[in-house]
Amino acid sequence: GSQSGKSLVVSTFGSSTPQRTSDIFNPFHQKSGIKINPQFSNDPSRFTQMEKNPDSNVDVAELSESNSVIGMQHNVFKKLNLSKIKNFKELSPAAQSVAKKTDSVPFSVNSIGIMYNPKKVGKITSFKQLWSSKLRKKIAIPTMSGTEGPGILAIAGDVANKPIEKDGGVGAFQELKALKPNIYKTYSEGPDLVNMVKSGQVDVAIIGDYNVNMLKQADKNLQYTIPNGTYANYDMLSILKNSKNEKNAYKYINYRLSKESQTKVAQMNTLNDPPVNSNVKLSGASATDKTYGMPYKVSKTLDYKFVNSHLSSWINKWNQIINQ
Amino acid sequence: MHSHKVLNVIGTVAILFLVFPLIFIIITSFGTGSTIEFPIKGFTFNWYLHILDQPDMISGLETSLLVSFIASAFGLLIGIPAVYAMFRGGIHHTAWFQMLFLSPTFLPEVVIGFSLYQGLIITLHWPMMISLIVGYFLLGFPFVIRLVGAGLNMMDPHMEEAAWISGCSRLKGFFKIVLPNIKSSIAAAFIFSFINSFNSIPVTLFLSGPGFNMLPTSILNYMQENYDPTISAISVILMLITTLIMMLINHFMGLNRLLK
Amino acid sequence: MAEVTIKNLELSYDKKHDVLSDLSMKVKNGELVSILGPSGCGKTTTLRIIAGLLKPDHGNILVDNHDIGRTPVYKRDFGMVFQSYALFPHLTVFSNVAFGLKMRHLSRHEIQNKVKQVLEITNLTNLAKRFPSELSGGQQQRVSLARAIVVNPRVLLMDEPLSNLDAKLRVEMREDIRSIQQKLHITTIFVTHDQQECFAISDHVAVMNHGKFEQIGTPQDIYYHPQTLFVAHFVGYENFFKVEKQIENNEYQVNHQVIHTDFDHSYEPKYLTIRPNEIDLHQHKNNQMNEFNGKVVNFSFLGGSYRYMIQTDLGLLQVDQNDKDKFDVNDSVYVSLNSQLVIPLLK
Amino acid sequence: MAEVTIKNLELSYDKKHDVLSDLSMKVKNGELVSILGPSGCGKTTTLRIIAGLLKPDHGNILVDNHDIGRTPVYKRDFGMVFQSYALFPHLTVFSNVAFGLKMRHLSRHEIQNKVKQVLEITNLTNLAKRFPSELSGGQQQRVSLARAIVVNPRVLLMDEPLSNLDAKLRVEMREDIRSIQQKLHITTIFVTHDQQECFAISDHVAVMNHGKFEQIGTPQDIYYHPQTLFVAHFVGYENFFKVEKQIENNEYQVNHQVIHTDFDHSYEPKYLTIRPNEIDLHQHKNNQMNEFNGKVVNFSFLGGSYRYMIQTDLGLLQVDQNDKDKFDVNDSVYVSLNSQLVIPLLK
Amino acid sequence: MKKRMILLTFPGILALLLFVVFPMVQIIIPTLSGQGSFGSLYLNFLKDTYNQRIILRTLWISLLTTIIVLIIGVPLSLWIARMHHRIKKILILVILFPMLTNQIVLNFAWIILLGKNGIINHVLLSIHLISRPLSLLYNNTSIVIGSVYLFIPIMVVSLLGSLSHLNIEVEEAATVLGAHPSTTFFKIILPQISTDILTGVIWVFSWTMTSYTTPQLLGGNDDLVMSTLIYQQAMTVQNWTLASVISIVLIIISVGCILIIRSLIKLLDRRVAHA
Ligand SMILES: Nc1ncnc2c1ncn2[C@@H]1O[C@H](COP(=O)(O)OP(=O)(O)OP(=O)(O)O)[C@@H](O)[C@H]1O
Ligand SMILES: Nc1ncnc2c1ncn2[C@@H]1O[C@H](COP(=O)(O)OP(=O)(O)OP(=O)(O)O)[C@@H](O)[C@H]1O
Ligand SMILES: [Mg+2]
Ligand SMILES: [Mg+2]
Repeated sequence: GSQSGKSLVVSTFGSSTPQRTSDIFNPFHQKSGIKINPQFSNDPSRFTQMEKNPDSNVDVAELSESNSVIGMQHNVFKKLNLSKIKNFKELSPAAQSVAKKTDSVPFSVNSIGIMYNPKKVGKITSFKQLWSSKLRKKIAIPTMSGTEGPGILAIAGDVANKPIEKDGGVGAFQELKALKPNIYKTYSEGPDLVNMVKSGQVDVAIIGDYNVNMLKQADKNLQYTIPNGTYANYDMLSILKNSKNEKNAYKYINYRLSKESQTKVAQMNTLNDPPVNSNVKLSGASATDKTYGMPYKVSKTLDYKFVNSHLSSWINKWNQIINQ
Repeated sequence: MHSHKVLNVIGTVAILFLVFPLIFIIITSFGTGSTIEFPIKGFTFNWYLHILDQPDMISGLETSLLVSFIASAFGLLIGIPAVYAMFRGGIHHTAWFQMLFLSPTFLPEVVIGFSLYQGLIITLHWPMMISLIVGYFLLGFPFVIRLVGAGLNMMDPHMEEAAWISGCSRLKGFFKIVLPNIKSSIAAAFIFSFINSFNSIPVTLFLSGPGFNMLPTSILNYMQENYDPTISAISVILMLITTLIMMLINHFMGLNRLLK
Repeated sequence: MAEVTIKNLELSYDKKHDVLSDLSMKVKNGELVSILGPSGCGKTTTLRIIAGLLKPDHGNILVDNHDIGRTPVYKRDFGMVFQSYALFPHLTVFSNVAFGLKMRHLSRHEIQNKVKQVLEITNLTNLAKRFPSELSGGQQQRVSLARAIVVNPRVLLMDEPLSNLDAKLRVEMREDIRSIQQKLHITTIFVTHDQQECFAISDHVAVMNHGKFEQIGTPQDIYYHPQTLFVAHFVGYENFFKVEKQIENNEYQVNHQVIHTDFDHSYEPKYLTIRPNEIDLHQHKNNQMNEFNGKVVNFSFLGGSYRYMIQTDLGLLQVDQNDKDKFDVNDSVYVSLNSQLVIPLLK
Repeated sequence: MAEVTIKNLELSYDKKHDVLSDLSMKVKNGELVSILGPSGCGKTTTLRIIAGLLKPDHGNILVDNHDIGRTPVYKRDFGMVFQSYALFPHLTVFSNVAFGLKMRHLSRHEIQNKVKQVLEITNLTNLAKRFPSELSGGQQQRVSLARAIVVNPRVLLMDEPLSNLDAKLRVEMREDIRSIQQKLHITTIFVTHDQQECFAISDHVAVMNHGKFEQIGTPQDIYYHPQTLFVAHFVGYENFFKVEKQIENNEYQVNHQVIHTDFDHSYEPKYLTIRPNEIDLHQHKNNQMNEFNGKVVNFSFLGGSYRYMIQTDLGLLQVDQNDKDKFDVNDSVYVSLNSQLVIPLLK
Repeated sequence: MKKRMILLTFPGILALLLFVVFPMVQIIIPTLSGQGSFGSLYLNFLKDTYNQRIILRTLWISLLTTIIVLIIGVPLSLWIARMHHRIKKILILVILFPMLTNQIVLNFAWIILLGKNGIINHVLLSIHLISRPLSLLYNNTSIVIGSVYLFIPIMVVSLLGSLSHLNIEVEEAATVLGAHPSTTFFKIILPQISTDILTGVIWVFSWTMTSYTTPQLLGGNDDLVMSTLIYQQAMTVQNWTLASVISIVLIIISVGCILIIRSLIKLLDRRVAHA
């Protein structure tokens, strides 16, 4: 790890790197005197590096919930001492409970919503509507191997009234099979989806919050809705097992969870990250189209231990049913 | 006289096919829409300026150029002597050597990235940057073997013999006679190993860490939440850089001899 | 400036058929020796072995009695003209020629002078700035020659250096080669298939056939006293008579006819032979020795002389005559063989 | 089987220096015409233009009075022997030769037979399965020759097809070429720098110099009646006398001496010339016409004859003598020029 | 001499032993003994009919791509090789551009071009060559188009050098002997560059087999190929053992195919040589 007392290695997502630097790392540096040495890259490759290489000099990792849970199971992180996190009590109850079950603490949340063109398909308010025969070949959904994959399966299970926790996803896949005629394509990259929407090949897309802006810029007619019963999916902070910079790491985590920072990065013009700190108050454009407020309150959580133990077989099944 | 109608048709169509998407990219880089679109509605240079607001794309460009350059040079340094020995050294079983030297071609880039991460970084504790150079080296090495090998094969062996008889040692003869006659193959090998490593995403994903950015991953990162003409603009910048490199090569060794 | 000895060379490219077998020869200090032989007999191969470019399966190359088998090519200080020229395509004519001098670290000034001088001899002065690809075949060959002689090597090896030149230039060049070689006293081995060239230029000639030397001797030896059918044929004898038996000391039976000769009868010739231009052709019987009746089958102009094919009791004879239009096809003629000019062949 | 006319050909490689300028010639049906000329004079260039491989800047090629400028090369049904052989490196000797026949869609059986026959003529039967890289220079040349003649083309173009062969084989091959050419009546253009070869084989000879034909005529014409200094030199005349003035009808002043001649005095010669072998050399004054005193400067063996350099009042003369060891350096001698053999040159 | 020459190959051999063989052995070892008996992972993977279909699809796409690249690339290289210097310079540059352009960007360009409302369909419709838009996107066709585009430059590169070095007189000899230019092309030019074609084929084939971006972006739901499968296993499920298994299978298959192609070409070559 970074030996100097005045710096910290943070491994984080590769999106919006200028904003991460200017709106998180720089203010933190000003406040604490600790310089952040960032690694920007995609979630899986960073996690692979951390998992396989205990000597990687990363101190703090910002990862998706799924990988954070695998990290815990594979003993990649230190157990967090929640008492060292002053802001922990300000977090939403759901976030707190996730933190207690894992070695990580949530700092942001996303959920699954529906982007659609009301002029072409009318208003959509529930997931159930996606199964309507009117939407034949009109829907794009993310692949199972993406962040939203498990959530979509869970939603399908809910629609079929066969929650995946009960039957391991059997009923959910039945329901997905029924959805298949409506699926134009599964996508893995946001721009891919933008192209489909722009060229009018799909009118409805199941997406994660973070793609909302990109799509709305592509087509002004689009509307976004986060129906009831959506699933939340946290982004989490963890301290790596071999970090020798624990003190600075906690300072960073505290800063990241602070009302001040959470408010800042939740703004539309920066990272647009939905906050998990309950004290954060958003208004205007920054408050809409994201897992904040009502949508967050009604969202459900997935048990990623359960999800991860099934993920491999689910992907297989998905490949065989949807990618067929 | 040496070309023929059929050849002209195929050649022209193929070149159009190759140019088509490029023109498309160039045009979209000037579009005013906030996503890449075609045809464009207005004309602007803003997306080029926008690149300047992406510090890690710029630092990524610098590091990528540097690392690819070092890796390609390293490939030439190791590859040229090996090729010379294989084609001019009277060594037996050159087929086996070739098989080994060309083996990186058969490895999926993800596997190269991952296996080097395991082998060099985890097991041997090599620094990330060195491992990345190694990864890029593997992506370019087969080009050196093939292109320089082809260049050597095309050279009249009597020429080198004539140099020896003129009092030139094998080493000197290599530099004075062989090298000038294969320099275009060397230039070609360099360009292609450079390009192939410069563009590699999977290898870069595994072998980059805190402290440095590489251009391909920066672009990939950017595209996760943005789909605006900035990425067309950066592609156009890369084309301009290529043109610049080719002009330099043209200046120093004559492009018409390149690939000749 | 060096004596070259080749000893018992053997070589085969495919480990089955010998290309060279047991080849030996000595070239004295400052001598010019030609290797003369038909296409494919192994001349180039021999030269490459001497140069050190090819390892023989067997045998040695000695220079001044030192075996140079282990001396690297570039330390031998030899010069070589390649049959395929082997010019450096990336260098101009001037730089091609200057190359060897640069390797010997001569001053710029010296290089300039020497190259200029050689380019003049080889008629290349105007082409100094061209690249090899812009030269005609013969011009390329001259560059190759200039490149080899300019360094004044210990031993000069030339592989048909004049084959692509016209007669006039060839004569000029061969005289230049000869005079340079003699002035500088360079031991030279010269491969050629041109008999006249070889005779005009050489101290000794080695006639090669199927990877063996058939005869080594002075040009006069080879020309006037070929010892084998092969050599005789090669140097221009065309009429061969298989000896059926020796009748008397100087009389031999050939095709049921008798030929009188003048040579030392202790020889035991297998064949007798005589040159086409040494046979006398006349219209009427002269009652000379060795006179035979015949009929003109055919004739052709050779430039300066005509060659007649005459059917006689001895067989089909080839006879050269300087006179124009003397005889016509189907004319009946007489040929007579000067007994002094009939020579014996041992095999 | 076709008449070839070339008309006013002009070409320059660099748009500055003309390589060919205003070249014209007619080759009759079934004739063999040689182009004879020094290295770099443009022989190969001319042949390539005729074959259609090079577009002239100007001028036409007619076959049987049809301009073939727009006929693609492969439809011309020509045969060509390249100076550099240009063998197909990936094909065996057999397949190289068979190539043209395959293009003409002959049956396997016919191809087998024809190729076999030609390989025999060219002495290549044993090498049929080899690849070009495994052949000696001369062997490659023969393959190239075989490949061109096997198809029995309308017009056969040969670029120094025999230059890499030994004298014996060269004579054999040229006779084979000649007999095939005559038997099949193939119009042939033959490029060579070998005078004798050219005379032995040709119906007509075109002597080329600097991209122009200096003289076109039968071999005898060229040999006995060269019209220019260049042609004379090229066909073996070595002694040239610049005419200072015409004294009487048949007497010309040369170097303050007088030379008597026999030719038609309506000529206005610039030079007089005589061959080295047509000068008589003797020890004592004979009081003949055109007799001059001189001193032996130097001599060399040419194979069959010796060449003496004699310093006389006319200048340095070259004289060939058949006898061995007759004169030595510095001997005082007399030369006499047979007035019948002195010929006039127009430029 | 030979002994000292072989020393020159040592840095290369050392580098590849250290950078290819050693890391590969490291990732192969866990795949051999993974749960169950020796090699069971491989058997399980290969037994699955779904995986078999993926393998076949991957092979089919690679083969098709290689053939098309060959058909376009060889004449294109010849065309460029025979161009005048100045034009040749520009053409080489044009060939290099696609290689230096970011693959993702390129593929998005193709997505837009090939889409239902894309330029290609637009043009085809407007000249009435088709009456309904072709579905060019998100299927094997688009993967092949994208791959062909990427790999034509590679093929050209591997051929251009040798083609520029060919002795023109050899072709002229064939032409004079009556060979139509196409015959000259097939019987004289191609055989002389057969080894370079082989290299080009090896490159294109193995790179299509292993390339990830193009099939990922241009392929549809039912167009999973082996490399996307590897990516899925490695990056999402973090199942590196299975990813390694698939990779090894992929490598063995591509090497196997290359060997087959190689011997086919050799066979063909011999027939040409002795015909
Ligand atoms: N690389 C080779 N592989 C196999 N055989 C060869 C090779 N090189 C030459 N030969 C054969 O060896 C013999 C001698 O070849 P060499 O080149 O020495 O002949 P040469 O006397 O120089 O003939 P030429 O006058 O035609 O040049 C020839 O029969 C030739 O076919
Ligand atoms: N590609 C070229 N570029 C420039 N000059 C050339 C080129 N090819 C030939 N030449 C020049 O054109 C002239 C004629 O060349 P050509 O090859 O026709 O000569 P040639 O009579 O065949 O000579 P040789 O007997 O030496 O083969 C020569 O002076 C040569 O230097
Ligand atoms: Mg030879
Ligand atoms: Mg020529």
